[in-house]
Amino acid sequence: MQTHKAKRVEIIIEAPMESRLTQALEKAGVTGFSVLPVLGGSGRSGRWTREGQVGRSGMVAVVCLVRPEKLDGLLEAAFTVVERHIGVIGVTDAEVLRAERF
Amino acid sequence: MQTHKAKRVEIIIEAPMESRLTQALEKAGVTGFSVLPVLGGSGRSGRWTREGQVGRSGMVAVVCLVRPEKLDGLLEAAFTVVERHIGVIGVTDAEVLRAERF
Amino acid sequence: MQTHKAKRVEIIIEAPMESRLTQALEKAGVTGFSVLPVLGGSGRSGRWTREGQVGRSGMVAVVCLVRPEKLDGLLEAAFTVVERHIGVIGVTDAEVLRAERF
Amino acid sequence: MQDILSLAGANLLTPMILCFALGLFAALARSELTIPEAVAKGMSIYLLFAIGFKGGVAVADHGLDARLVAALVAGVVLSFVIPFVAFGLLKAMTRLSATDAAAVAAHYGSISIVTFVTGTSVVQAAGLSSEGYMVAVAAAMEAPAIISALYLASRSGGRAEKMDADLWREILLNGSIVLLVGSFLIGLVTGQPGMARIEAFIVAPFQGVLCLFLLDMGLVAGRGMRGAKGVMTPGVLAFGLVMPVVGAAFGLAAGMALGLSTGGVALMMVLAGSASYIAVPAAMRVALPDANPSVYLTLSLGVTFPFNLVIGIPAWVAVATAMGG
Amino acid sequence: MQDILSLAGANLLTPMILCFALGLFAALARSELTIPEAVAKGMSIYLLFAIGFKGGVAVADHGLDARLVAALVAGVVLSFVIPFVAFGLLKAMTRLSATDAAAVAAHYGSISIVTFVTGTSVVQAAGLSSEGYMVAVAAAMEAPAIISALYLASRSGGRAEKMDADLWREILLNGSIVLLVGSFLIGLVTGQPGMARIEAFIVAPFQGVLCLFLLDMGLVAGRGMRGAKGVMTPGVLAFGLVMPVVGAAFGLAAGMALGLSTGGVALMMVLAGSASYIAVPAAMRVALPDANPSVYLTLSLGVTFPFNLVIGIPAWVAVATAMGG
Amino acid sequence: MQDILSLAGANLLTPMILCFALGLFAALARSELTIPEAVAKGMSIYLLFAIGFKGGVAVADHGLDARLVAALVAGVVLSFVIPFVAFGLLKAMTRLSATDAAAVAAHYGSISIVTFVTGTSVVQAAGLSSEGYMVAVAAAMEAPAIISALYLASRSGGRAEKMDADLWREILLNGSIVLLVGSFLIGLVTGQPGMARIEAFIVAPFQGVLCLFLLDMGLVAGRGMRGAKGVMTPGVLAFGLVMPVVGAAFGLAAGMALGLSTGGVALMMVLAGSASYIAVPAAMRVALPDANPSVYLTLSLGVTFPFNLVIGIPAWVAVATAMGG
Ligand SMILES: Nc1ncnc2c1ncn2[C@@H]1O[C@H](COP(=O)(O)O)[C@@H](O)[C@H]1O
Ligand SMILES: Nc1ncnc2c1ncn2[C@@H]1O[C@H](COP(=O)(O)O)[C@@H](O)[C@H]1O
Ligand SMILES: Nc1ncnc2c1ncn2[C@@H]1O[C@H](COP(=O)(O)O)[C@@H](O)[C@H]1O
Ligand code: NA
Ligand code: NA
Ligand code: NA
Repeated sequence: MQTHKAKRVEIIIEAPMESRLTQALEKAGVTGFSVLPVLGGSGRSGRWTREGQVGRSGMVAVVCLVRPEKLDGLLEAAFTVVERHIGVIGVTDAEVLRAERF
Repeated sequence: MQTHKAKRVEIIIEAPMESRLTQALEKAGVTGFSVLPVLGGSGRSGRWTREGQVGRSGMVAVVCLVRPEKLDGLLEAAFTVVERHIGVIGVTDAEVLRAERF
Repeated sequence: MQTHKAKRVEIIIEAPMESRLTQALEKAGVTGFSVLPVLGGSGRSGRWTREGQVGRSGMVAVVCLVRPEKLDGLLEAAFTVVERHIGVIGVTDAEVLRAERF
Repeated sequence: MQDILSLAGANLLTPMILCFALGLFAALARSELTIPEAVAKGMSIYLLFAIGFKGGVAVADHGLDARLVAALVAGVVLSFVIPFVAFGLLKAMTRLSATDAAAVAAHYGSISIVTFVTGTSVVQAAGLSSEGYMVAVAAAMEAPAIISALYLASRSGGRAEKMDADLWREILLNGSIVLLVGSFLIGLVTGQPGMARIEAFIVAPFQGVLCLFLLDMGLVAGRGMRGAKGVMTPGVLAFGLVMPVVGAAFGLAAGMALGLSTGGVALMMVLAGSASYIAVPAAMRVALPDANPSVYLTLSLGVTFPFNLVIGIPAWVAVATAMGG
Repeated sequence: MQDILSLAGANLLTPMILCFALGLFAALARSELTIPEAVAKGMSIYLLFAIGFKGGVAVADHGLDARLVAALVAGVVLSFVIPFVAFGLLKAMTRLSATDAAAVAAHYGSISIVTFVTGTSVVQAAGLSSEGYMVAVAAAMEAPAIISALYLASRSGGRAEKMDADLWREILLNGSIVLLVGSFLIGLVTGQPGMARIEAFIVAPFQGVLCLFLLDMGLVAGRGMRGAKGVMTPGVLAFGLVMPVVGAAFGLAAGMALGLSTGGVALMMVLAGSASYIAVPAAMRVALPDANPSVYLTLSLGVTFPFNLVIGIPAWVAVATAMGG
Repeated sequence: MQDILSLAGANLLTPMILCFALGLFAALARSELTIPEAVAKGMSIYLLFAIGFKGGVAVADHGLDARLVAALVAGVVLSFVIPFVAFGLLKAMTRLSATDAAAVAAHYGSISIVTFVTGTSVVQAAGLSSEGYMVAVAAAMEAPAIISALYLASRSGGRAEKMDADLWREILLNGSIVLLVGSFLIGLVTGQPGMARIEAFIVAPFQGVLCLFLLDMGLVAGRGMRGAKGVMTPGVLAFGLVMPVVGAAFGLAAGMALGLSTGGVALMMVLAGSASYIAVPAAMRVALPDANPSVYLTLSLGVTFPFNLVIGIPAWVAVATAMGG
């Protein structure tokens, strides 16, 4: 099928920062994203798990598919939010159907 | 280690359509897939979240690793289901171990 | 923005094996990973779902972003654990910000 | 009128209504208060199971009423008919597309089980009794409206999905119908001895669980409102306030014709006047994907549900009492 | 026989059994009714905590019975021995590979705590009392069978995982053992004053929660059956019906030899005749990954569990009564 | 002293404390026992709702006490002031950076609602009564400490986030404040008639739910301890044991000055001596991201929380009784 080049950006960020990140993405003109739960993980700040937690703890994964030309704006917006915070940003090349949606 | 070329397809689709999509994938000869939860997101139809929801609402992410030659069949099958529905399909190049499994 | 080459490894593995896998990753010098829930799926061993389950059943997805040079060590460590078990390993090319973290 | 107002006033100050209001407030004020999806689903399973079981035990106690079948048939007919009325009203009052109007109509032909549950406790608090099989009627009213709506949509040129076996099964065996009918039958079979075993679980804590569930409904409704400012034109809003009254009038006629008890008539009004927001939305996503979900969700959960909770239920109880007295 | 049938009949029409049947029906009819994983886990934590605590309080009330240690030892021995019997039967009755047979055997040597919990309420409903420490016996019987199974698998050339420290810890400190033993000890230490504080939580609603939990078990079992038509040969199926009787016979012998009360003997039969489907499956995935999970899950949850619920438990209670009388 | 010890001893052997100990043990022994996140959040919503509602009903019963406003003001002042004291102590006792010290200080100025809830049941078990509005005081004490901490951090050159509208809203309308204040108001408005409707849900099972919740707290605290061996220097540890005593002394002074009842004074000590581990950590992640979460989480949940549970609460009750008697 006819596909179009895109970028898949995956941002793993602390749950309390989620709303700030998604607001920044919206401001940067990102038209769509999905938030996936993360159960636990490990990094420089040690091992963590969501099990039994009561507060707004842990991390979430925000996944965006965007046109390549929007990538830089997105990364800058995301980076401003993530900069001082715990988190990871990964970008992969992707292809999408229905390019008009992105 | 010895790896083999594959495609990673990620389909974000409304939860009530999940069983129809996975049936279509199976018919298209896709031998394996995993369904991941999505907590919320944003798109042309606005912002949504799963929090506090009671019905079969929201979206799920269906992830398939397939041999490159199976990609087109998969995309066609998936597209038939997703076509009129809210949803996103993204494809990335991947490599897998144990090619005989795909 | 300035990005750096990396690999994104996604390992879908049975939940009871999660701790063994993450220990193996840590031994292999992987400095970070995230564990995402999987709701259900299908493969050679049939269809499964997490709904209503009580035991430590089902699968989880372990996602790692690593420097390319660490990939082989990671795959070997992961493969030793996954080898005899139900599970899938997929690798994609990625790019990351803040390379010093990986 | 006096009575209605005082009943409404008394109803307003129950913990249930105030919990709903608290949820609404929290969502509109953008508090991060949320109830986990699994907990909300767990509470709804509890409520469905408890209300179904209690209905079954009540029928076991009083013997099978000859009117049971008539009431079920009446419920099915109402659920088939009301969408046509709703569709007509929507065409007259709003500019919604035929597909959107059909989808909304499906919701109003079907029922809201939480409105029914709240209605039951208001009926009880008013010292009225009602037929135990009303929960079976509720279950019977869930699905027919969907079929009417698909007919309406395709008649108007909308692209409704074909009713294949999967869709039929999803509609007729949806979770709440199965749980409601199943627990009704279990209550019917086990009767008082069964009740004695699980009474402490399904009777005593019931209203407390309902409070927390309504808190969640308030949160969900409030978040929906915040996101749906665009679609709520005055006409659409007016429909959401008028339609429950129209539906309840149908319910009143049916209840009187059937010769139900005063409480039963009130509950028939509650059912006919309520709008689904759990089962029907999922069915619409599958069967009428072009319909805009924020229209029907906001209307049924954000407008009609609170209207019924605060004004509708006490009003229907008062009307049924006046007609019955 | 008459008695067994009437007990079985009475048991069949309890809300618990009917809830399980409802779940089975819903899953087999492919209804989308589901109970969220978190809610199911929450209910199982509640049931384990409540049953453990009540057992501990019962022991605190009656003083430490001299037979407690003997019963624990008997439980451990049964759990070690029964897998060998099961393995022999499987080799005789089925064509399962040695690895699969060993994995199945582990499940039948271990116990199902929900079967035990249901057994406790049938015993109570029959007006019998039982030793409070039977929950401790249940906990003691969870793990030994796993070790027998690994021995059986490696003796037959299967590739069992080495028993490293991690595996030992996972088996001996698995969630249900820790919760059961922990709450038993808490009940033992706090006794009636502790019970007075939390009675309204762990006693009154217990059977109601059990109903919803069995509904979930029915759903899970039904979904498992749908997916496992291939593996259920007549021989495997027959094993799933014969083995609980064999296990219960061992339990009867042990219970009589120990001189337990009538209720205690019945519960010993329930334990020995039941098959694990929570703790052991997870252990098998780690330790015997080549064994096919759908064989052991379908057998223990889809065949033996319903058999015990409907026929086994009332039969064992009747047998224990007959032997004790 | 004798009294404190015997109260502490009696408190130690309640199911609540033993459940916490069981959770700690399970986590430290690396058992895989866990309570799902959704269930833990559900229980915390239940506890907040129940305690708030009961407080409101108590105020409705006794009439609005003139001291209510004074107590609220006192709570706010304590919450503002205690962080400065804590910060000073941390600077003297530990080598934490200014940012880390400020973050820790925020936790100790704020309160732990579970400590408060446990305190309430110890106060009740001791036969003391207390002002119903103490839950409102608890809510009032949640947030001010955060502002003090941000001031402390930026004064010391730390990079605290600017207090924009979003941050204010997150802090002032965080879930537990909204739920606590909301259910307090609902209890106040509906009074005894409201209570009669939901008493079986929020009163009788309360202590049982608290047990399971403390089991979860034990699990979380234990896992935190295992991961935080590095940060727990003797100085930091000593602070976690000294600070609750200092805070409680402030609470004692405030309670006496206000002329609260004996139970009220004890609860004021409990509040002032407790440290937040739910609301404040999330706020710190947003506002002071450079602070190390494992320091403040381990201190408040791993050191001060158990200290208060086992020693603090019974001691404060004994002190309040001695001062009041
Ligand atoms: N390389 C990585 N790949 C995937 N997830 C990561 C990686 N590094 C960090 N994370 C996630 O981000 C969290 C915080 O990372 P850190 O800031 O390094 O402690 C970790 O606990 C993981 O959940
Ligand atoms: N570009 C995107 N990247 C990731 N997820 C998306 C994207 N667009 C849409 N989605 C997801 O799909 C849902 C529906 O999208 P839409 O049909 O555009 O409203 C959104 O709420 C997101 O969860
Ligand atoms: N090709 C695939 N793509 C994504 N997930 C897969 C794939 N194959 C297997 N899985 C996941 O791994 C589980 C076990 O696979 P299997 O060992 O083939 O039964 C499946 O149930 C899926 O959740
Ligand atoms: Na209706
Ligand atoms: Na057994
Ligand atoms: Na404090």
